[in-house]
Amino acid sequence: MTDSATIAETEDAAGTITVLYFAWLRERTGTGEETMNLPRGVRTVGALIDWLIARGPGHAAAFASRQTVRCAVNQDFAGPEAPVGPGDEVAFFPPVTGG
Amino acid sequence: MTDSATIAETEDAAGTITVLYFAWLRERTGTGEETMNLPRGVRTVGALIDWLIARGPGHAAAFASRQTVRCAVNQDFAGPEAPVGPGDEVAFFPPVTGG
Amino acid sequence: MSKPPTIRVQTEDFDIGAEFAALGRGRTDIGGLGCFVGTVRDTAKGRLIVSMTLEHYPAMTETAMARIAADAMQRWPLLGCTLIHRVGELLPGDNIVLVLAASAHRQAALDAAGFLIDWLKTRAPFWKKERFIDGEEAWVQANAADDEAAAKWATGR
Amino acid sequence: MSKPPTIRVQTEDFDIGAEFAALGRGRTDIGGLGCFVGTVRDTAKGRLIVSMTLEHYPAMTETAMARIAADAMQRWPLLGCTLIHRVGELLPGDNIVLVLAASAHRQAALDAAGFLIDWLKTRAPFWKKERFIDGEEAWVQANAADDEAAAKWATGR
Repeated sequence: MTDSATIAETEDAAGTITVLYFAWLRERTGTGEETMNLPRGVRTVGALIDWLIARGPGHAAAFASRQTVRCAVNQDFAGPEAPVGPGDEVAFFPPVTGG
Repeated sequence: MTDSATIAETEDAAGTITVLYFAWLRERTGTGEETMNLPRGVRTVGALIDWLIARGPGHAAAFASRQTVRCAVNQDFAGPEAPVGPGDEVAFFPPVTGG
Repeated sequence: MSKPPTIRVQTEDFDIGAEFAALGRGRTDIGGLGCFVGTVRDTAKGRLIVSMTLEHYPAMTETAMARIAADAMQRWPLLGCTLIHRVGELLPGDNIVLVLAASAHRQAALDAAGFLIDWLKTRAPFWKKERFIDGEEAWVQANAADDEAAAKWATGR
Repeated sequence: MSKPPTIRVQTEDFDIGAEFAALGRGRTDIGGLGCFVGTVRDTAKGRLIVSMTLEHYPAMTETAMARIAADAMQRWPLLGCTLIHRVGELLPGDNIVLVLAASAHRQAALDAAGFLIDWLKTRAPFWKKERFIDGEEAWVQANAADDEAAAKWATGR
């Protein structure tokens, strides 16, 4: 009981994150936004991508070419080592092409 | 008679030139435009300036700082060696400052 | 003496003359305004385009644009600048983006305009999708030339 | 595909929005327009200016401007360009000059706009006279920075 109580606490403390997808990442995942509990053990953008790839073929296709995927955490560009924590908004998208 | 006839002929053949002044050259010479017989012996811009300086104190003041005077012959920028001939329009002005 | 930047993301067109007027209104300290306006071309890689759709990341866009503008104001002695980017569906010939920089000196105004468009192209979250005449659609790919253009400003930092 | 340049010398003001529209009208091959607008500043070397008078050499001006435009069209793949210069008496805040260059590519449009204004400043027969608040008047002196700015385009020739 002590073990499972600890796990439950950890999951609660982890809270939720919002993940956004733009351009062809939105098309491949089939969603523009999903809210999820911060997966256990995920503390960085890179770890989050690993976890998302395992969700299904759409997500796997979206992240198939990881070096062409860009990320922003809380609306700030972020690399794979950037921390991800409870309440964060994490966005994935291709290199920008405006202007 | 042969000599003076030759001189008269030369002067006729020389024809007239129009000399224009802009900006502070216009103000110093006191005129924007003068038409004159092409002075005998004057075949270049530099020689024309020498001749104009001798016309009076206004012209001398206009050309006092020769390296800051620019010239155009028939609306084309021209240096002191550029030829001047009958019918030419010769303009003198300071370095341009538009834009 | 410098105004806060004007930053807008909008679906409707912008009025170029009005933006120049707004930036210069009531001022006599401006010596020059540099401007770039980007428009939709009718071809990409030899294929005819019938429309272009611009997507963006709303929560991030204006922050990213404000940061680019602030960076320009810090690098050059600007008296003001304007960044307007359209989103949604656009047609060939339509305006996409306007950048405008005002300074006492022309070189600063022109350099800042070049900087603003180079950084907008590489640091603001917009994505273009082109629809071709055969009905096919494709996301525009970022190109190395844009990255190089942006990188030249980074070295001067 | 490129239009002949639009060249004008005029006493009245120009309409910036209308000039952009005129250059882009009916075209879908333009990707970007680079523009510079020069305006009258209220100070020169720390002294207050009440007005500026622009003199020019009418018979030569449009020819010189046409040559500068033709040179720009030859150096960059421009689809069109516009050069408008005002003459006569202007007040602080007034527009003096507009250059506008259209191209399929933004760098060409921006570089050409920079070239056009640098060469207008050093190769077109205009002269400025400033009237200061104390009633004194002085012809603006050409400055070395303008010559250097113009010279950078000569080396790339």
